[in-house]
This record gives sequence, structure tokens and C-alpha cells, in this order.
Amino acid sequence: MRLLSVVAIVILFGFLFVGILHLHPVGEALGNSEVLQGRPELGIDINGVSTMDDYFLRNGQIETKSNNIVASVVFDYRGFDTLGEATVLFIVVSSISMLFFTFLKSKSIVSAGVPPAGQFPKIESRVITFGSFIMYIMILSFGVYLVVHGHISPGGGFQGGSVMASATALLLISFLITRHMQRTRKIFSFFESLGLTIFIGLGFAGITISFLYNFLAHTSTGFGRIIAFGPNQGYLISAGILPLLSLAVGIEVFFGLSLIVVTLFHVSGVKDTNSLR
Amino acid sequence: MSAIVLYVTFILLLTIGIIALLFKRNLIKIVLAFNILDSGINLFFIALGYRENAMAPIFTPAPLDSVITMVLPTPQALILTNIVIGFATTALMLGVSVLTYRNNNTLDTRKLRGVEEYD
Amino acid sequence: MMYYFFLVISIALVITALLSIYFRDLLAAIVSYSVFSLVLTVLYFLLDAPDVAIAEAGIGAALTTCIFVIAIRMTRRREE
Amino acid sequence: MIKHVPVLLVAIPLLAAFMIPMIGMVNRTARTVVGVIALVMILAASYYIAGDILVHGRILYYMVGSSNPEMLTEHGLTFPIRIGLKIDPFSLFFIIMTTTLVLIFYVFSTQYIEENERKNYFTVLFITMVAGMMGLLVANDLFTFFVFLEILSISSAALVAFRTERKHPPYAGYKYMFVSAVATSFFLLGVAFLYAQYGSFNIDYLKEAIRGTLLDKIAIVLLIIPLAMKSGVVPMHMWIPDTYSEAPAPISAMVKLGSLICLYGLFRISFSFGMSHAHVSYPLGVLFIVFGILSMFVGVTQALVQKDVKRLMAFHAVSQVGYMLLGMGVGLTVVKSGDASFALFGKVAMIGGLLHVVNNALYKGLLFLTSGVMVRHFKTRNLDAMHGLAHYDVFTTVVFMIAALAISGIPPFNGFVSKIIIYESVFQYNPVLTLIAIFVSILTLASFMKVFYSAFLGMPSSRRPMEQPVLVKCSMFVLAVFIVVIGIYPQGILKAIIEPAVNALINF
Repeated sequence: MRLLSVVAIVILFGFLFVGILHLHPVGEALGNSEVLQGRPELGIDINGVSTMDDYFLRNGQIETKSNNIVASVVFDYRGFDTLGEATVLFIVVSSISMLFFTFLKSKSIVSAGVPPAGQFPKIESRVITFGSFIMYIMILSFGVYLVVHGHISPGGGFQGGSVMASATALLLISFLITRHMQRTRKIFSFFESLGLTIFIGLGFAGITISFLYNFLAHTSTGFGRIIAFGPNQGYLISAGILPLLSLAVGIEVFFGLSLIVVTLFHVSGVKDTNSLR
Repeated sequence: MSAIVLYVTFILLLTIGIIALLFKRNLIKIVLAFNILDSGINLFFIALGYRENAMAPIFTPAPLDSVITMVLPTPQALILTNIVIGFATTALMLGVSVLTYRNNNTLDTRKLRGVEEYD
Repeated sequence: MMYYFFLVISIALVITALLSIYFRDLLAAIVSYSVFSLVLTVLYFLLDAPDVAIAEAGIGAALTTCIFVIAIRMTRRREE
Repeated sequence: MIKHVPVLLVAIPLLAAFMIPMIGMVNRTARTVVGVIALVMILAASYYIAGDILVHGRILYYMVGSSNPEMLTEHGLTFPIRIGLKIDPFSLFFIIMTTTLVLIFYVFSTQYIEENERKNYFTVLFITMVAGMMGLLVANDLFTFFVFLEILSISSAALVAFRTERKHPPYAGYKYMFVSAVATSFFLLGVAFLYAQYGSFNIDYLKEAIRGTLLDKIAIVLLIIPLAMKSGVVPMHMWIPDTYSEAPAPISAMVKLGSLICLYGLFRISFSFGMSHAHVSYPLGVLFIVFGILSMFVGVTQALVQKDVKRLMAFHAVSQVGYMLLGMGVGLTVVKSGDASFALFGKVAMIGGLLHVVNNALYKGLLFLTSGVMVRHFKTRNLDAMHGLAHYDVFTTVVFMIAALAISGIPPFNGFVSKIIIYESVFQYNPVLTLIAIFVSILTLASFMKVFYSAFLGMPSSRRPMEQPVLVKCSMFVLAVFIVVIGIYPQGILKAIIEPAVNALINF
């Protein structure tokens, strides 16, 4: 069996090695990628566009009215994948809640990490609590900035959501929310479902034309405001439904990831009443 | 051109990941190995879309030249998705390995194998 | 110029990956993985992928480490 | 509305899944009903488009988010830029099978799984699993395929570990998740190799663009091996026995259905990318035949020695996949050979293989459901400890007999039809393969005789008989009816669905 695995590894290694020798060299990706600026008319231009990525770089800004092409790929051109990916997170949150069901119902707390309800933890230090609270506010505002400006600067729903969720881990270290674990989980779970419902609701809102159709980008006011082509400062209210989708994903990712961490942390501190041992 | 070092790194990470997946016995270590493998694939995707002397596909900070080049946006979008999926997989695998430990009092695959009971 | 950056970072990546597999103390392995993730973040940034870099920093370095540590706390620290 | 059906098949279950946790907090019956409504809606949608696709030969394309979703390319481009969905007769065949069976399994699980707060999560994961299957079936884009493969595997893995209070299910879930995670990672690697060369993910576009170079072959292997792994083909079948035996009965049936859908992906990808060049399609076909023979033989020999009823059925699931691979593989080897052999027997072999897919889904599902009932009655999975079920439960005995005879290929039932088609067509390709297949079929019969003898005959045990709930009986009855109907009148399904499906697979 061990010999077989070694043979398999060697074959795979050879495959991949031959593969990378035949691939294009790093740094010379497919397509010509040059974005011409100063085009007088704002129309779709497909001259010399030979691949999907060329099209995105050349016309993405005009079509989706977003400066960040990655965001327009994530939420507009490949929005369906993003829906699937948000679903994966939702599934894992449900799975963790299902698997640790007996733990979560249990009242007996064994570990020093989680203080019994109504009591202060033993290792609480004012410096840690206060310091992590300040850090929490700062990380959270950075995360919100990333989510809201996803279509202008690097960032977006996933990135902002994950940054915000890492702040939740900080709260766990300082025992700021461990006293209200059940309530926290309920609130988080509600907001996670809310984010997903907003996302799929926005998808269904354009169903007269097609699912996840960027219907706001084709008006010329509000979210559909026409932006200049090429480098520009960008507007917060632009890019059609992209900022809304980004916000929905941000909410979903923040609360979903936080819920995973909080649930696992909560579970690690309680004794399972249905345990086999 | 000589940046093929990125592809080589990808192969090395993948190989490290696979070897650890096959030969490590600890359930949590296997999850760690899977994470390394996944990071290798993510790196490969990003390296595929890289262009030398180009800029990130974001117009806000772009220079006001007449022609600018950018790296490909699609691999970045896909890898964003894959990172979150990888985290989700990790969380689920850790959850079931914790339950396995609770039920069997071991994380060693050798001790877990071959238990035949009809419950 | 970029080539040397890539070379140094790649070596760091491989070393941290090997270390995280090598350590039999799982906590040390996970700290090593965290460093691996941070180095990967830098590499993504150099490869002009700031979006991916932010996501990797948030998820790979912070949250993955966090849930690994919790899982180790619920099981045992040393690999048998 | 018909043009939106491809995306609605995915979006409706997802919407239901997102709403179920909130509804479940209020009312449990409402939660179950919402699940049924979602499944009935996709069932109705799939039958609604069936006429248009099968009779008029229309193929539904859908570009998600495009201003003209039925147009493949926009703005005069030669390549698609958005995520494409597509329903042709081949995927429609699988869609109809899936939507029908999933509803039956769901109805079974409503009364089979005990009612408590945990069932909310069970329902959510069941519905997302359905969404994952539908996404796989309609996807015309490799990365979307990957994402929905992940959805399917993660929700299945969690459901396999559903009974966490028992000793083994969490480890079975871990194994399944491990295999899925590795498989999907390598699938993504294959996608990366294709993307690097052609800059697209669309299967139809790649099919035209692919040149059959060395890199393409590596990519095709990297795409195919993970899917074979997920469908439980023999060198990669180590996850099957644990997964199927530790999961609750309806979930075993669902995971089996999911593995058949991975088989769909295997056929779709190999016929799309391999068909363009004879020097790709021939080795692929041979690979399929080798996998098929190995699966048949190893599966059935392992099954013979099992004493655990669910493990035995799991190994039979491995062995049955072999027949489908054999049929499709013979078709794939000769499809580009240029002589008359494809018209002579290759197409028939493929028809047999596809018919075996639906037959297998039916009787394997029924067998898993009956095994769940048996395990619940005897409180053990050990065959030696079971006896005399026939004295109490005539209904279960009859449906088990139907399923067992069908899987062994005894005439009035559906397994016979597909097996005889495969035997006859494969015989013209190579008689030895047919002999092996018939031998495996005899061993299958022997193994099920053993189960029937030890569990159903013999002295009745002292336990009081347990009356099955009505919905459990109903769902098993419907499956048995399907088996008998296809067995008696196979021309209907062959003419109406399977022949268009095979034609679509070859020509598309």
C-alpha cells in the first residue's frame, strides 16, 4: 500500500513537472491585456480582445461601472459562483451546529475558558479587555471600509467579512462575549440568513431579464451613475447592484465565519451530556 | 521568464501536502496538510494570471498613461472563492475529527481503522 | 529584481510548510502554518493580487489558526 | 418562463434552504412542508421542460446575469464571458431521475428520522445537497461545476456524520470529506491547466478549442480521476463502505445518487473533451473498461464475505458502477474508430449503460431504504443476528425481493433489461468482458440470496413487530412500482429519454 502511494506520488509529480514545462512562462499570461485609455465614446470595444480576461479588463469598467475589475468579476460576471460559495459557508455553519447539537444544548461547563453564566472569568484583566475592545473597534471599522469600498479599492464582501470575523476571535480571547454565548449565536445566525436572503433576493429581483442581472447599472442615476473610463476616483454610489451584493456577502461572511469560531469556542468549553464516555 | 520559481514552488507545496496527507497519521495534521495543498493550488492559479510589469486590475490608483497593462482578474476572483471554500472544508473536517476523538479517544488513523461493530 | 523577491519568499514558503508538517507538537505546527499563510499573503501582494492578499490574511492567517487552536484544545496537543 | 428553468432548478432549493432555519424556529411542520414544496417545484419544472427538449430537440442555454440570457456570446465575441448553464437531453435524463428520486427519499426521511430540533439542520443540508446536485447537472462551466461539487460533498459529509452519538459516523464523515476535499482540489488543478491554455471555463467553448496536446491530456486526466474517485470506482473506492454503512438510510441513498451524478460529470467531461480526437477517446474508453471490470469484480467479491448488511450493499454499489462504466467505455472506444462498429454495437452499449444508471439508482435506493428498515427493526447490522423478518413484515419482504431480484438481473425486473443490453453489445466488442459481467451477476444473486435467507427466513425473533410509518411504506412502494414498470415496459423510457440522451452526448 505504501509502495503504491509512492508510485502514485511519483507519477503525479512527473505529470505536473511535464505540465509546467509546457505551460506559458510565469508573467506572460494569455491575451494582450493592454487597456487603451482615452477612448472618446463609452461603448463596448472588442477590437483585439481575444480572451475572457481581456474583455473584462477592457470593458468591465464600462459595463459594470465599477473600478475594481476583480469585484465586477466576482459579483457580476461570475456572480453565480459567489452565490454557491456563500452557500458553502452557510452549509458549514449548519453542519457545525448539527454536529455539536448535544454540546450546544448542554448546560454543564467544565473548562476554565468559559465562565458560568453571571460570573466573571478568573483570568479577566482590564488591560486585555480594554485593549482588545479598542482593537475590535478598529478592525471592525477597517472591515466595514473594505466591504463598502469593494467596487472602488481592493476589498469586497469576502475580504471585509473575513477581516471583521478575525476581530470576533479577539473578543473570544478577551472573554467579552463568552457570557452571552447562546444569545450571540442566535443573533449571528439570524444575520447570516439575512445576508444570504438579501443576496438571493437581489438575484431574483432581476429575474424578468435574467437571474443576478445587474439591473441597477443600466440606469443613469443613483447606483447606475456613469463614471469616466480609465483611472478615476470612483464614487461610493455607483456600480449597480455590486455594492449591495458586496454588502450582503459581507454580512453573510462576517456572521457566518464568526458563528463557526464562536460555536467551536463555545463547544470547547462545555461538557457533552450525551457523550459515550 | 525566470519567475518559473513560482511554478516550482507550487509543485513543492503540492508534493509536501500530498506526502503529508498520505503518510501522516494524525487527523488534525491531515487537515493541516490539506490546507497546504490548497494554498499551493491557489498560488498556481494566481501565478497563471500574473504579468510582469503590470498592475492590479483596479482602476482607482492607475497611472494616467495612454496604455496600461493589468494582471488577469479572473484567477483572483476564483481564488477568493476557493479560499473561503477551503476554510469551510477545514472547519468541517476539524469538527468531525473532534467528534471522532470524543467517541474513540484517539486521533490516530491506525487505531481508528479496523474497528468492526454493528450498532 | 522581482525574481529575487519571488525566490526568497518561495524558499520561506517551502520551509514553513515543511516545518508545519515536521513538528510533532501540533500547536507549533499551526503557528508555523500561520507564518506560512502570512508569507503567502506577501507573495499575493507582490503578484498584484491585493484582493486575494486581504482574504488570505483574514482567513488563512487569523481564522484558520483560531479554529485549529480550538480543535487542539478539545483533543490533544501532541501527535502520537 | 421556460427560459429561466435552468437557473430556477438551482435557485429554488437554495432559497428554500436559506429560509428553513427561520421557519423551523416557528413551526416544524411548516419547515417540512417548505422542503416538499421546493422539491415538488423542481420536479414540476423538470417535467415541464421535458417535452420541449425531448420532442422538439431544443437545448436550453442560460447565461447567468446576461441581458439576453439565451445568447451564448455577447457583443459579437467568439467566446462566452459569463457563467453558462445548459440543459440538453443527456442532462435532462439525469435531472428527471434526480428530482424524482430526491422527492421520494425526502418523503422517506420525514418519518424515518426522529423529530427534534436537530432535524432543522438535517432538512437544510438535505435541500442544499439537492441544490448541489442540480447545480452539477445544469452547469456548463467548469468552475461552477467545482463549486457545486463542493456544495454536494460538504453537505453529504455532514449528513454522513449525522448520528454523532454513535461511535463510527464522525470518522466515516471525516473519511468522506477527506476524499472529497482531495478530489475537488485536483479537479480545480485540472481546471487551472485548461484555463491557462484557453482562457475560458465554458465546456462548450473548450470542446471546440481543445487541441489534444500533452497538456490537454494531463488536464483531462486531472479532471477525470477525481470524478471517478467521487463515484467510487475501484482503485479509489476506500471511502465507500464506511460512508454508506454509517450514514442514515435515506442519506446512503442520497450519497449513492450523488455519486451517480459525479458519474454524469465523468461522462460529460470525457465525451466533451475526449471526443474531438481519436487518440484521446480510445485510451479513455479503455480506461473506463478497465475501471469497470475492476469495480465489478472487486466490489462483488468483497460483498460476498460481508456480514454487515449495509456494508454488503455498499460493496454492491461499487460493483454496479462497473456495468455503467463498461457500457459507456465500449461506446467511447469505438466512437471515433471510423468503421461501422459504433453503429453496430457502440451506441447500444451506451444505451445499456445509461439505462443501468437509472435502474441502479432505483433499486439501490430501494435496497438502502429497506436495509434502514431492517436495521431499525433488529437494532443491529449483523446479518447473523437477524432472522425471520418475513413473518412480521410482508411488505418489506416483498419490496426487498423485488429490489434484490432486480439487482441480480432476473427477468421481469428492470436490472435484467439493462444488463442484457450491455451483455449483447459488449459481446460483439469482446466476449471475455461479457463473461466476466455475467459471472459477477451470478455472484450478486448469490450474495443477495444470503441476505434473504438470513434476515427474512428462519424462526421469528421474540421481538414484537414494528409497524412502518405510512410515508416510509409509500416511498418504498413507489420505488418498487418504478422498478417493475421499467422492467415490463422498457421501450418507453428507452425511446423517449435515453436514445435522445445518447444522441446528445455523441453529437453535442
